[in-house]
Amino acid sequence: MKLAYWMYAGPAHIGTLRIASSFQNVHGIMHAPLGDDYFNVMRSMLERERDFTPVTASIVDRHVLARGSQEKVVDNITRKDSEEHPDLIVLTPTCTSSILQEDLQNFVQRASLSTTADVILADVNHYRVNELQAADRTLDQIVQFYIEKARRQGTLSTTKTPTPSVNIIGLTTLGFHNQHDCRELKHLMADLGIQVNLVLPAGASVHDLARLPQAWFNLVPYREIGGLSAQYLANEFGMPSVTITPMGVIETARCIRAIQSVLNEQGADVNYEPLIEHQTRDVSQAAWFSRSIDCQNLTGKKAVVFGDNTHAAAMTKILTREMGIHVVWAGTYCKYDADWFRTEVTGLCDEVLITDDHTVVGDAIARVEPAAIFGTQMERHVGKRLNIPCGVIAAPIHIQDFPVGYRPFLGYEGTNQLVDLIYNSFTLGMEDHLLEIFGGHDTKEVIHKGLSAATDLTWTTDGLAELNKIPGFVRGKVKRNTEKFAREQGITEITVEVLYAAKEAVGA
Amino acid sequence: MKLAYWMYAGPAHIGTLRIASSFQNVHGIMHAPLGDDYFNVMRSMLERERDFTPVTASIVDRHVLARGSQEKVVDNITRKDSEEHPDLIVLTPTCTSSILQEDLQNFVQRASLSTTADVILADVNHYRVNELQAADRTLDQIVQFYIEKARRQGTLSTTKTPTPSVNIIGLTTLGFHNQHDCRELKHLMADLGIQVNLVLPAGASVHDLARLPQAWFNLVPYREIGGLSAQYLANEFGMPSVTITPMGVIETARCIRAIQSVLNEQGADVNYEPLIEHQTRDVSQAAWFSRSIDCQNLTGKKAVVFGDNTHAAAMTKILTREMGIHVVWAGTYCKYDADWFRTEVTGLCDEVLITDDHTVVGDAIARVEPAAIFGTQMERHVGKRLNIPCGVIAAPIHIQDFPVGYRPFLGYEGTNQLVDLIYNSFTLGMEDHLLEIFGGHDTKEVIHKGLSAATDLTWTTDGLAELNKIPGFVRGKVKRNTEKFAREQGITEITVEVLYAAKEAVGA
Amino acid sequence: MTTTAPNALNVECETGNYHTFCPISCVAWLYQKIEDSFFLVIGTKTCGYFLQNAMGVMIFAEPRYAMAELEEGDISAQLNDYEELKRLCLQIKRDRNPSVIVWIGTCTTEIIKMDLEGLAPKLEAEIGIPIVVARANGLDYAFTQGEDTVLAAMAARCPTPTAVTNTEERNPIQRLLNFGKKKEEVQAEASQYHDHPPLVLFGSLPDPVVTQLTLELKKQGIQVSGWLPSKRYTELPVVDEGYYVAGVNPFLSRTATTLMRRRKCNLINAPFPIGPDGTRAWVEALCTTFGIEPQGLAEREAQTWEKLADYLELVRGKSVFFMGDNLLEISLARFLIRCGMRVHEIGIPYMDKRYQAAELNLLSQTCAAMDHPLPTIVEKPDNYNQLQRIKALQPDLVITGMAHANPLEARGMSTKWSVEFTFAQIHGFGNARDILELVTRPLRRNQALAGLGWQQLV
Amino acid sequence: MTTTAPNALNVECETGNYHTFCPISCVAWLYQKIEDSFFLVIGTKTCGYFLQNAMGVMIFAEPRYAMAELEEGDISAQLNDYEELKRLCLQIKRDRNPSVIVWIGTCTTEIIKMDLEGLAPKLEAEIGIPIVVARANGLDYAFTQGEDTVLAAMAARCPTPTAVTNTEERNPIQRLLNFGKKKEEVQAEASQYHDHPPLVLFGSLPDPVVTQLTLELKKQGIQVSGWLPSKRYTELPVVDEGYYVAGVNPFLSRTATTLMRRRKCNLINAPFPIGPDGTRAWVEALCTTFGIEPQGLAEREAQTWEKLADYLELVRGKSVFFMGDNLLEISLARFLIRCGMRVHEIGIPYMDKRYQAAELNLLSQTCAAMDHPLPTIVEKPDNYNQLQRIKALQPDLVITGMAHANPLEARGMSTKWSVEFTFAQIHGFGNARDILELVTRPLRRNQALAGLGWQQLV
Repeated sequence: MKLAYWMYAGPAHIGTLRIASSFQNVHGIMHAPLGDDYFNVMRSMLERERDFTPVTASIVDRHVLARGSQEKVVDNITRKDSEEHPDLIVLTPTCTSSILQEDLQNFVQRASLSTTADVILADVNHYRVNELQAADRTLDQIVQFYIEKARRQGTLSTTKTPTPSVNIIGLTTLGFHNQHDCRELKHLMADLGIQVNLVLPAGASVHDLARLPQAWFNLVPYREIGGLSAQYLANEFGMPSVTITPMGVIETARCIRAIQSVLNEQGADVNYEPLIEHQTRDVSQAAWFSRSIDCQNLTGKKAVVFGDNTHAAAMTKILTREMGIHVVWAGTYCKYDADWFRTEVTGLCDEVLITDDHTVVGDAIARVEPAAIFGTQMERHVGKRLNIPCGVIAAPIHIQDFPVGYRPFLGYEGTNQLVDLIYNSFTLGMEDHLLEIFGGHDTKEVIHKGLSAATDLTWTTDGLAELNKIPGFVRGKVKRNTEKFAREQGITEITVEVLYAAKEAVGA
Repeated sequence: MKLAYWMYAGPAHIGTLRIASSFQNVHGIMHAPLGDDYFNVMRSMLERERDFTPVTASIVDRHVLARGSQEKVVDNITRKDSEEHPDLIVLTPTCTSSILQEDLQNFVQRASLSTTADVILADVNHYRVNELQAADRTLDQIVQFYIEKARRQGTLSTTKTPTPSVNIIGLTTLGFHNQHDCRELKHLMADLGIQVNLVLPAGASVHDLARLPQAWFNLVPYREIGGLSAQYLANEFGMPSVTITPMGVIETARCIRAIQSVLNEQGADVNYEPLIEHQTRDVSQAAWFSRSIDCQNLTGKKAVVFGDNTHAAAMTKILTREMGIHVVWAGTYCKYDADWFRTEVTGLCDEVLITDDHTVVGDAIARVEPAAIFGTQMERHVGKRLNIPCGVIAAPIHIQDFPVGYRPFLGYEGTNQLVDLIYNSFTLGMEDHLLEIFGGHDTKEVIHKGLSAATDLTWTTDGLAELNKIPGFVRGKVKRNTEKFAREQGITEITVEVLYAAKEAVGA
Repeated sequence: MTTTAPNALNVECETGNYHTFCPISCVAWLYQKIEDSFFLVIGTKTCGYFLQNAMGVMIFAEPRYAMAELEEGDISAQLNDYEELKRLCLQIKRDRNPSVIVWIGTCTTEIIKMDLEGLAPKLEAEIGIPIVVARANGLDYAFTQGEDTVLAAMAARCPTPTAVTNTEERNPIQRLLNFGKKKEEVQAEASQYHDHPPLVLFGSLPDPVVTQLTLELKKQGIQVSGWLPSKRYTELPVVDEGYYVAGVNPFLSRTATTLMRRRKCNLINAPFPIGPDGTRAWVEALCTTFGIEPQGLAEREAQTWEKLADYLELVRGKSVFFMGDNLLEISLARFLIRCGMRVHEIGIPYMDKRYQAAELNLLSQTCAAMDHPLPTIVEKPDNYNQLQRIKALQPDLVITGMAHANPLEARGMSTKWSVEFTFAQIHGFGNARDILELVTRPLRRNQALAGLGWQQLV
Repeated sequence: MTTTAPNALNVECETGNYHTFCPISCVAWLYQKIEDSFFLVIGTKTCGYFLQNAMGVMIFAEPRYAMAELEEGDISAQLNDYEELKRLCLQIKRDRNPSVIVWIGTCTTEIIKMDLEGLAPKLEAEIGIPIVVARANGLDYAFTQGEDTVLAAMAARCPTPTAVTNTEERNPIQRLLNFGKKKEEVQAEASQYHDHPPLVLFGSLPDPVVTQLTLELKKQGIQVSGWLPSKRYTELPVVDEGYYVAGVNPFLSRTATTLMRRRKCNLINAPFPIGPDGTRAWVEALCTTFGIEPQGLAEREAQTWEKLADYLELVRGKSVFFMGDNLLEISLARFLIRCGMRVHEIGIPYMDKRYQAAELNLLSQTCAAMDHPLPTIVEKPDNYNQLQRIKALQPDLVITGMAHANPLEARGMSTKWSVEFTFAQIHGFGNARDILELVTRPLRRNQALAGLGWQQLV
């Protein structure tokens, strides 16, 4: 057992249902007790979906438990088949029902005898993988299912499109800013003269999957979802993949260059350098912002980064290489894929933090006292407590991650949005500080309560008075540094002279 | 004299320079003492301009004062003419130099004898008009100058373009979200099949002004700037104007319908209803948001609105008619155009506030205690003090009003951005409240200090204890309502029973 | 499958394929209500993710609840349940030191047959903190019934008078009301009450509502000895044979049964104090039980209705459809019919006809009084079938779970989340406005948006 | 127009068409420094809009400064200046009750010849609050010189010893350092000081820097009797004939003159305590004046340089161009040359060769020591001409006003805002790092961005 207050990634069935309900006309059936169907609430409320979520719970209650689930599950599958006419029905248990160790594969076979729809059982271990891994796996499973079906039926189309084309794989419902990323990636492909063969799974029909091999390459913008499918397509059809997340001006350029080389290897003759140059210099404002005075003032400021692999790695790169910000530590909650993360951020931060325990993350933030945090909603709240601004860069999703206005994280407009996120995170913090510096001038308390509690050191009255002249937001740090210095020097009484000697000693 | 801590609109010369430096290749010369040229700093820093601001100060110092300015001003004009080769040089004094009552018109004439550029003196009264009025006037002056010049030279082109076309008038540098509004309006015109003849003054060349009469109509999206020019063009050439600000789904539709009727009157046969329908239902998310559950929870919430005429009026309409929010008062600082504002918001709010005194606005907010404010940066700070969230909808401009990411206020993408602004304003406030409700549960102070200070009423211990169970963000209001009720009832001691009797009486 | 209800109310039963929240939700309000408690939900990642999503921001505020997340080793019984739970409870004791730890059993603990009731007494003795076990699982219960499982378990822990030396000390409400008063004042006040057997109310309500209902009964000279739950576990009300008990919520049938059977209390069967009509009936039932003539109750009800006049304008003649979610449906339907609305269907997850008997009777009477046909009650509804009926009936308002609200709105139907009635303050005379505030919000909103010109957005 | 400077420093003068902030800016830091003051800027909307834009967020915090905004009636002399100012000052007295109101005259009051010096004594007598008049106008002064006008006016208000009964009471720094100490301890401490004539320092520095410099002199046995300005107007330092005074900033020539001519003080001409070299020279000059042998000063300087080693790596051999803004240019250039940088040009709004004589001498010596050609000093520069020179010279760093930074950056030039040196804590040994932190930030940044691959963005 694990004492858990919070988790960064959801359970496996959420991942499966994100994939199933991203497709057009695919219905999910959850074999689960009452109340386990909150996926429907999340999708309806967070995505503000106008349509009913195509997921039905086949309720397991005491009665069903007693006499076995098969009849109910099969009934519900055949019923949805006739009510909704889906192309595919995906059956999934939840953590709970998966322990019943029923032969769900058999239920599926039984049901599919009388359905028009295809029926498959999502093949994931609900105790070994999380939402993200399950989503990657389920997408792969559906892709394989329809590629093999098409192969059997002789409807597989492996002829490449006449002009360069791409499958964009891994964009799903309830994904962090996925809707806007999708729009931006389509724009980018249009600018590159690349036809979008298929976006997967968001909005795709399972009938389209037989056309997957027509594309010249697969683009997998996120590390978490789509990789398995792209690998399968590479193995089966030798389709090349570009797996560089186009986030930030440097990585977007690198992604475009990788696309260029993939296309030219297949006989195209494209040169994207002028476009990269034009976008970076004139269209995107991010490269200019990096050079501008606003950004100069961020130079060397301390930040920490935490999130999923994709966003935490990309953000670390952007902060360090594009903004000159000092990333003290960067971390991911994707423990299962930690090696990738370490490789990506090597040399860009002082430390790497791999954990899915939010209290460890919170403590690491408190220890470092960065000028800004880039993390999840959890880190945003940690920041609120510590009075450190936080820009949200990764799931777990929250209603605020589904803005109505256009807010992509990827591509060139994404670089602009990121500039605002970064700039506002630092300056909003600064504004609060300025208000404190200038605001409380007439009414400042002489001695901050509890400042000298529980320490082996004594602050003299003059030392304390001087300490209290220091603005509140750095006072704690100055106090700690001074006390550390005093201990090292064997000083027990901290006077105003000791305070300034300490300041000079630490060079700050 | 007026004791002033803050002003909503800048001095006249700022307006003149906003127009001059919006044009391409127009140079402004400020005849002013050292330090009056901070317009250059504002433009360079706020707009993050990559180019040097085309404004030069011709410095008035003690020495110049003593021997007269003419030589220096004329020298600086001719010098800039040869250094920068502008098409037009606009000379303006500031409040200070305007009192010297020099014959600047004569300086201009003298200088223009030896310049290639046209030279004009901005014709505004620096003590009678503010930034917005001066901008409107200077734009009008430049338009008239070049129309008349073209007429004299026989280069005026009055033949209408073959297909419907528009001049978009009033978009300037240092305007509130003008850059993004401009992009959005161009998109909208493209969607309507209307060719953009000229955008004025942002990015226009003065050479283009002779082509103004070619357009089928003028679109003036902002009430503050552009109206005079459109009026002049109407008088001279009978050009129709559309002056409806396309902000929010209702007003955008109304603006498009007005355009339709203007075009059809000139022989076009356009029907924009399908586009309005499509945008409103499927592309913009605003109409759907209005109907969604998130917005339902905003129904009847109290808000106040304050800003310039354009944005305050438009916001009042959107909150009331599109979101079902109760606008307690709406106000403008455009005192010189107050009648227009009153007409626009009639029936949409309980009260109208016309003032340019920020303390009056602050007091009005404190009195009403709305759930959210929509105002300027000043109201945002008032909100911070009162712990009321504020969405910024109008100038005075601030670095935060120049986001790098795409954030128009106008058109259909503008409607989406406004949804986020409105929703976040209300919910971020709510989040803080939730944190207070749920967060402080274990550590709540028993009696809030100073709660009973200076009142003729006594709260009994039980009454006070009950009052302290009420969340902090409404506690003040409940206390005031209860005391009001007690006074009306002649009760001097407030017990828990009185508290609840009051609650029932006010029906809240 | 149709059965005959009292007064010929028609109760049907459907497939049970409906959406509602998991009964472990009750943790969200109970941990706040009982300030010295800690709730430990023993379940899977699925349970944990539900809690953090359903409760949104609350998790950030260091709540007094957590998951005991079952991992593969727990499921396959490779680990010792007792040792695992002990480890976690010791950590909770160290970090938070609560007065009680409530173990919330889940579907998973049911399926793997974890013997929580067997483990708790042993561990309680070993670590020295009371452990209360509630099986708030989705196999047996729906949404609000989670509270019922917890209160039923706590009812067994209420002290008897002999176990308590000073009862006054243990009545926090009484103590609060007496705070700062001199002893003689307290005694003088006691005389304001009729002499009646002790009365304990059960149901978790926000503190202000507890105060309001307590004061309402004080007006009739009825003294409330205690509430289950109390604000602190250490202040659980004294309960003994012959005490009278009354519930304030319709979903507390197990708690009622436990108090009757295990603690030998007398249950006062009454409608629930929701709406002016229900509140009056509830107070009357209590008065009747104690042989007290109600004072000014009819006037109080009438005055309350008067204050609702503006809202009544809006709802009168409008129709409403309850999809079923929180078991408050019968009480709300009864009140809304009294307000002049028409009720098409009352979906409800579970219907205890005995515990709700008085409420069902009041519903029948109300229908008769308002000339309203007896509405169909659908137990364990099937949401798909309901949506077909809604499409056909086109009600003015659908009260529904969170999953269906947006899609219905997109189809031009006005909706209200049923869950809001669970969290809002709706009990007693004073809060009747709050119910109508919620009910009329979609109606007022869609009126306000009339100018928009778009009804359907799919 | 070339004149010969001491040590053959080349000082040129240009058109004066350059950008700098208005001298009324000094209000921004002086109102904070002098905690019981209120600053009233008597000018136009143009002045007011500058203040609110330049000071950004500060205005929101109910500052102790405001505009007396001149309207058309004031300009055309239809209104009575005395009555108008009286009305405003009474309101300020009522709302804020400051110990002093400082009237800041502007270009406009100069042009309309408003007789502020004539009006103030009368009004001061009438309303009972001291009124200090400073003509911080842009016709005569640049940016930081605004402070000079205010301090010069205040110098005239410093009390004489005879006017003060208890001098110790009036020295807040001394009082602070003695706070909590017993009387005998204070006396014992007094013996740590050499016996020297009273010394008053002038220049507005942040409180921590005041403490640092005071302590620095204490190490040499020099006691600072007071600072102008003090933290409170009511605690202005005692000043008398024969007192010694020394400035800490290069833009305070009028204050120096006032103290010498009107208050008969002896001015210690010294370089300014900016950078380890300047700080050492400043302390030495004070020691020399009082006939004190400096103790450990060379070591202190050497240690400070050691601590700068990492930054020195970055700047050594790099070139810098000062466009001219805040009159700190000579001191900063001298320090940066000592750091191993090359200085192309020192633009400066105004150059008082007498007041800056010691600093100019140190500059010459530094150039000689570092084998650096004597840089050109350009007084009243012409920004357009400077930009042409910068384009030709391609310096590694341009220190410039806010208007030119972004366009220069867009052309691949590294820039630093000169205004930041005005607001940062740059005085004394301890703050030398802060200067280099600012100077190297653009260099470090542009190093960090090397991977971006884009230098020019126009």
